[in-house]
Amino acid sequence: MKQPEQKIETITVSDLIHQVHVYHDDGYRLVQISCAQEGDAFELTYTFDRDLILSHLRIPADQKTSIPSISRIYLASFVYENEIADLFGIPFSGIAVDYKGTFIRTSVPHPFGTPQITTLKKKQEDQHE
Amino acid sequence: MELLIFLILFPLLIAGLLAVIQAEHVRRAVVISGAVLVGIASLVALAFSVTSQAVFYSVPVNNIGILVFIGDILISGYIIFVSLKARQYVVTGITVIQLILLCAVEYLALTNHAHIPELFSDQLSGIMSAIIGVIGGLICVYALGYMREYHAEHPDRPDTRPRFFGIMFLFLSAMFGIIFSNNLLWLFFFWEITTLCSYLLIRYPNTDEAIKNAFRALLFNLIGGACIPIAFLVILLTGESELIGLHELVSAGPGLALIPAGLIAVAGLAKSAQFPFSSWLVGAMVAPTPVSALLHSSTMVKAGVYIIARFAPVFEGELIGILIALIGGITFLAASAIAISQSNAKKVLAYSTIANLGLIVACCGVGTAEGLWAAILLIIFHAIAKSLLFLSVGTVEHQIHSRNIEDMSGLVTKMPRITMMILIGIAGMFLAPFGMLISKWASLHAFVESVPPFGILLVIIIAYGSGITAFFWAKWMGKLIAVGEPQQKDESHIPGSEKSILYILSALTIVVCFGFPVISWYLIEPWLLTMYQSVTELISLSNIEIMFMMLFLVLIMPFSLARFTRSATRVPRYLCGIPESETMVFTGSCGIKREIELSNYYLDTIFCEKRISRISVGIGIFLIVLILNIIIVGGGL
Amino acid sequence: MNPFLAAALFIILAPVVGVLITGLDRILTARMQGRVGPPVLQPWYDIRKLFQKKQVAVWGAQSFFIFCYLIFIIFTGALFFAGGDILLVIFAFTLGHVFLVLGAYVSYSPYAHIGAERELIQLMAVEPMIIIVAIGLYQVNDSFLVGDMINHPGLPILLLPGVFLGFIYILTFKLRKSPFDLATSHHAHQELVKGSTTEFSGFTLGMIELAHIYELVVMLGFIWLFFGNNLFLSAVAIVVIMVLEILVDNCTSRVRWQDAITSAWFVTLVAGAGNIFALSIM
Amino acid sequence: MALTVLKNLVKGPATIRYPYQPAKVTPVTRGHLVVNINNCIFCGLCRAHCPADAIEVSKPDRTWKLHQFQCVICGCCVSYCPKDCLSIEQTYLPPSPAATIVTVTGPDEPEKNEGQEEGINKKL
Amino acid sequence: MSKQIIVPFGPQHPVLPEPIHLDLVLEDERVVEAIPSIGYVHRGLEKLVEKRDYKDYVFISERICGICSFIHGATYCQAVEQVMGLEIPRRAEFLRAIWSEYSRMHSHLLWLGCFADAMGYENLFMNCWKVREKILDVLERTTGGRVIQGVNRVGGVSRDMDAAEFRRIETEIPGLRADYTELTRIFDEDLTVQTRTKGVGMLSKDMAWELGAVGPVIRGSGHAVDARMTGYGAYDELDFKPVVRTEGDCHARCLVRAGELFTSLDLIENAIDRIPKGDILIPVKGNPSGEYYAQTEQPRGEVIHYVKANGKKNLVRHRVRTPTLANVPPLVHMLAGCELADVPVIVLTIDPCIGCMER
Amino acid sequence: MSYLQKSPWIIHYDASSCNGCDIEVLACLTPLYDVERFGILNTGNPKHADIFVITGGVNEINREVVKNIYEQMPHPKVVVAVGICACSGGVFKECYNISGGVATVIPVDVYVPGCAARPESIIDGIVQALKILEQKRIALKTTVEGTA
Ligand code: NFV
Ligand code: SF4
Ligand code: SF4
Ligand code: SF4
Repeated sequence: MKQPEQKIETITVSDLIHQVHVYHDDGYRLVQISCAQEGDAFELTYTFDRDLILSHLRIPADQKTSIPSISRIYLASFVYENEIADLFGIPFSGIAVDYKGTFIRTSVPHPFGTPQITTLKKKQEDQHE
Repeated sequence: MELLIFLILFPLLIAGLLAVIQAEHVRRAVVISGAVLVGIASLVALAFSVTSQAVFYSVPVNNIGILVFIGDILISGYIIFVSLKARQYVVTGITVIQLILLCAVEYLALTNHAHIPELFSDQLSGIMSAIIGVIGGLICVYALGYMREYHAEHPDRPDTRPRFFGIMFLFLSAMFGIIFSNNLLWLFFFWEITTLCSYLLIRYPNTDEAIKNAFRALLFNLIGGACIPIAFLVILLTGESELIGLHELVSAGPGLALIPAGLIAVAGLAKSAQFPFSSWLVGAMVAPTPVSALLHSSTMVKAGVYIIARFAPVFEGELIGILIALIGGITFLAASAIAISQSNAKKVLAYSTIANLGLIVACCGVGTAEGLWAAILLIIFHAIAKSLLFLSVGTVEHQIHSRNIEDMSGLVTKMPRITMMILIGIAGMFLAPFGMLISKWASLHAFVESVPPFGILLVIIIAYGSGITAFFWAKWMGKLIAVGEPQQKDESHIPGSEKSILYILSALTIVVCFGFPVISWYLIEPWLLTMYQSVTELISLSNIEIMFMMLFLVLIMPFSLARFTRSATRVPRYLCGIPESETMVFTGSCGIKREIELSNYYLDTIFCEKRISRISVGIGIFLIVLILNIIIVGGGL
Repeated sequence: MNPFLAAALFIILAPVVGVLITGLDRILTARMQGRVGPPVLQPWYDIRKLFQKKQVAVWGAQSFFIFCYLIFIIFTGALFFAGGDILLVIFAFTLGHVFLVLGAYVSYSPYAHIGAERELIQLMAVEPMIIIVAIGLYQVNDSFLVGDMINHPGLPILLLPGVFLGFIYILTFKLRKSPFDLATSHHAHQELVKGSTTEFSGFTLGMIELAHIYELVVMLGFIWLFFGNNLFLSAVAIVVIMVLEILVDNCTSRVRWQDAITSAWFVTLVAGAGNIFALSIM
Repeated sequence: MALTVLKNLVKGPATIRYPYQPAKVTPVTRGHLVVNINNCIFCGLCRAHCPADAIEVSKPDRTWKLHQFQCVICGCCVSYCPKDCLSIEQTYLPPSPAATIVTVTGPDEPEKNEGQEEGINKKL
Repeated sequence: MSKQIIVPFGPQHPVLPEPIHLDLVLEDERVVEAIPSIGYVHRGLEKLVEKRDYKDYVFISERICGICSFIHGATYCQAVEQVMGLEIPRRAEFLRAIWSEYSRMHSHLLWLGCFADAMGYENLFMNCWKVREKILDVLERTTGGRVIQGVNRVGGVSRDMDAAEFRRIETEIPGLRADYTELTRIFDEDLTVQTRTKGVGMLSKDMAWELGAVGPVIRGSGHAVDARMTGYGAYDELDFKPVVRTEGDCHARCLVRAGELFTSLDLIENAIDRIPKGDILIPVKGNPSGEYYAQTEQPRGEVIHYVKANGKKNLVRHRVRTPTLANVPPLVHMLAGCELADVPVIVLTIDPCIGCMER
Repeated sequence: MSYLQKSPWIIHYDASSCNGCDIEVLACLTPLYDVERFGILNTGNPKHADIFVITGGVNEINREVVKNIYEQMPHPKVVVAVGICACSGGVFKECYNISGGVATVIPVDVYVPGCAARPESIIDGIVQALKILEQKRIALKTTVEGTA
């Protein structure tokens, strides 16, 4: 079944806190924050929900500038922010519960933030002693 | 019996000497020689009491009664002086009342003079004197080393050690006085001295808290003490002035003796820190540890239970006795329960003292021969094990600079010897073949047969209490032997005197466990026989055998330890799969390195100190008022 | 019977009886869960296997305490079946348990530590009732000797219904069965992993299992005392109560320790203490 | 609850006594992958689409190799095979102390297919 | 001196079927601090989209989790289908709904069992899992796999059910319903279960919304939030009513899940009645381009599969926001101040699925 | 006959599996398969266990955990790797965080294939493991006697 198109509103980083406040005050629930890489640029998408309708906010991001955390507004955002920080290497400032890179510990740092998968796989040489 | 005089006066002499000696090594010599002499003399007194019947002794000095009276006035005067200075007007008031009562007593006594021997000694006195002499002496010697370190640690506090040791020996002297007095007026005099001494010792650190607690101790003991002159009045007013003799009073039987005995027992309750009076003993913990040891094990509180034990035969089957026993029972239960919620080692010891005294009081209160037998055994075992515990905790305190049980974790690797001794002490307090358990066994036997419904009530109380005691002792033991990371063994800083005293006390704990049948046969049973005309077999031979078997098992077990430590390969402890990055440390959430910390349970939601003590103080006051009511009604009738 | 003979018989026979009972218990439990369950001798296999494993420990002293635990539990049982003083039996029992607890403390491992504390809470919860059982039996028999109690001609249970009920209640603690398996359980799925036995393995764990089996026999022996010299009835009672315990084990979840101890104390007070109090008035 | 418990007790265990009783299988159960090498043209489509990279196909050697302990039996390859020579059988592979690789060498000429059994080499 | 006990809880802990770690700081047994740490199941499979054909990736997306594997596959397919603008056969959507509900029941029964186990109720655990085997039998019979079904394809499903199968399912349903009633009764009425769950792990209505809880967690706190209400797939034609309770404690969450067992049965019956005839799979040509957030209801709550493609056969980004991740903040909130004995109960009450959460 | 074979206790750890195999391992304990028939108990504690049943491909932080658990198990012990993930990494073999099979971390004695491995296979695997366990015990005994 064909579902309706999803509209994504793109805003600037500086608008983020304000916009999220607006959503919060309108009684929206934070659904998720996701991140994707476009070439060298990243985009963060904040998804909110009210009455079963999803609304999306999108901001551009990169690995240098830190994004203000919305965990003061939606406490629950700390899981997503920590996750993105660990997987993409995008810094966040002011996360309520900051794991400082230990939320998801990976064998390669920021696996999603690097263009190529670096497979650090050793050959299975000495399997049995 | 010049020995009795010697035991009373000799410590007094030493006390006087110590008060003036300033040089430390001289003091040392005096204390040690004094303690040894007192100890030997007390043992001689014990030995005499084994063979002989009660001996009575009149002091061949004329008008000595007046001297005692003057002494009483001096004590009261001093108390009034200090209390006024510290604005403790309640204390002043009670002292004044006491003084007035005493004057009345003295007036009556002078007009109605009866000649009774002032001193006496029987098996109970012998046992008590041995406890006071040996354990008290050991504590004094221990204090030598302890106080030196104490002042090194607290440079801010005034170093008045000469006075301190003087008071310690004065205390011993007064205790001997109490246990050898036959004339109750004498007894009261010594009684007041101990009250005063305890006040002075508790305020020794001279901090605000210490002073406050010292006055609390003074107040409660004075309130209790005030009952004694009333008892005298009752005795004298009934006209039988020779009943002012302890022995005479007890043998006069419940009819005449019950009311004075009840009143004196109330004083005893206060002194032995039963609810509602118990808080002074807990407050007394601010004093240096040897003081606590002295107050808790051989003196002070023991004076309280001693006097109740003396009157126990009077209480047999009487309502007053039952109420006293109930106070003891409640105290046992409540104090044990509170001990669970304490992490300060000395407080745990304090509450457990209160609890054990409660048990003793309960045994005395029912007043049967069996009960008394259990009570006396309890007094003996408790004195030894408690002093051992206090002193070893004091030693540990100086080594690890904390009284907190939590900080003693893994002590077994740091100070194996001291830990062994604490373990022996604790085992002595609650584990099966050791002392207290024998007594608990005996008291259960005693209660179940006495005064039908109330005896069972006490049994139920003990049943609950023994579970509770097991909890807090066992968790302490566990803390001592739980080894996180083996620490460097380091016992060299402990002064030799302290160590040897601890050795002696641990040895005594075990010797007494083995020797209790002997004590029972040669001392307690003969004494009971004089008090009660017939005494049934108190503990059967087969049970003694079983206890010995257990004791042997417990004692030989440690020899297998080596075998087990050798045979196992070491593996890390189970931390849900998280490896220890170094011993006891694992990396937890957020990458934080966490050290494993395992404290005991204090269950303070259930065993909340405040709530339990409030409730039990309430019950205690109720029961005391009940006792006094009965006395007033009984006296009026 | 000669007390020494009785004690020796206990030492030899108790494991056999205990293993059979636990084995049947496990089968019955399995059947109640709709499973087949292990062979009857499974507890025996388990113990033998544990003795075959290599010894590992955090500290060697652990095993020492457990050895003491085993010895004292056996001692308790021997004393019991030799007809000794029941109070001494209880005290020896407590002593044994304290050794178990100490053994759990030694390792300074979080789960064992919490298990040890819980074990103590359990001890505290059951101790009053056990003492009251002894007192109640004394009131009926006028003797503290187990030897006299088993020769009681009547049925003490008739006078001690409350005590009996209370005892059955705390038996659940002692047999480490749900809802009161606070400190350790036979199933792994609890918050404490294996609670007080977490740090034990191999030989040491084998000793614990063996001690549990001895303990089981002693606890069931207590039931016997409620039926005096009526051997048949007591055998029936033991079977019925065992089945009941298993049923309860299967019909309840584990409760919190607060609930466990308060309920145990409450039952002790109402049923146990009430009963002996009433008896003493009568 | 007691009722349920007793019902269980009366009804008897629901257990399949597995090694003594046969295991449950259904006609569609995905057990393990087999190849009919005779039809295989070594096109390598199955290799390309295998999400677990369990297949190796070598056209020159005419071998079709399956890392049996890497194949997740998803059936993806089956749907891609142009010659329908792959199929999934119901029986499960037995556990073994070492990972097994099945190498099936296709016949140069159409020939009898027996490679499967003989071709099992124990790795390591 | 603090009277603290520091306990590492997990990763290897028998009460947790999966590895997660909590640093517990206890006083007596009261939890004063509980910090979760995750990552023990993080495999990084989302990165595999860059290597695999988007169609083959279905099999990987199924293996995000072995419990809710079917719905993961279906949601992924749905997302890709939306991106590509595919209209898949109605029958396939119905079949997906039926299997979804079966996998929901299997997950809930599994959870009920584990939950009982966390309370130390072994028998109940066994009973739940006994019933669960019946569901697995159906799944195996119809899809070929007990826990990993592997029937989803981009463009539909690969296996059909025939009328005989539907009839068989229908005849089995009353038996299942009876089983569920019995289990629900125990969870609802058993005294010891009540003492362990009632009032434990309170999550108020506002808090649940604020912390972004999903699934039975939020429904146990009084919000009717259920992605099935959006009517994705075949759900617009099925009569779906969410199960909601208002107490907000573990007991409520437990009963919500128990209640959903019945809803699932109703939905299955419904779907069997209304399933249209026709194809089950349409051929898919070309590569996707665009992005889509597909939202469906997993047993543990709403799952979001985000798919971003740029016209190559490998997707640019696949991201799964799983319900467990959303339920972690509420979990942390509920753990504060509870008893150690309640920790497993509370942790399980959000039905944590770490495999999903960390991917 | 050794008692080891009659009472194998297992510990199960999920080292980054997808749960599919875990729940099948758990299913083995439940009424339908009931491995307690063979005396198998799930102990949940490495110190009690004889058989380490491990599922999943072992990710980065699990390596240490798996090693730690293995270390804590007393000898003789065997490792059973359940599921394709545990055998070789399966579909996740190429994930950056997966080390690819249990054998990369600890020695594995029996591999149980299947995705998810069926309970029956798991039972077969454990039964195979028992034989290895017995061999290990004998080997252990002889070495101990040899050194003594
Ligand atoms: N339900 C579900 Fe999942 C998903 N998505 C969740 O957290 O189980 Ni493994
Ligand atoms: S069944 Fe799946 S995993 Fe196995 S070879 Fe085929 S595509 Fe690969
Ligand atoms: S896809 Fe089929 S024909 Fe092609 S190589 Fe694979 S098995 Fe052979
Ligand atoms: S083998 Fe398959 S079912 Fe098992 S854990 Fe791996 S992906 Fe999951």
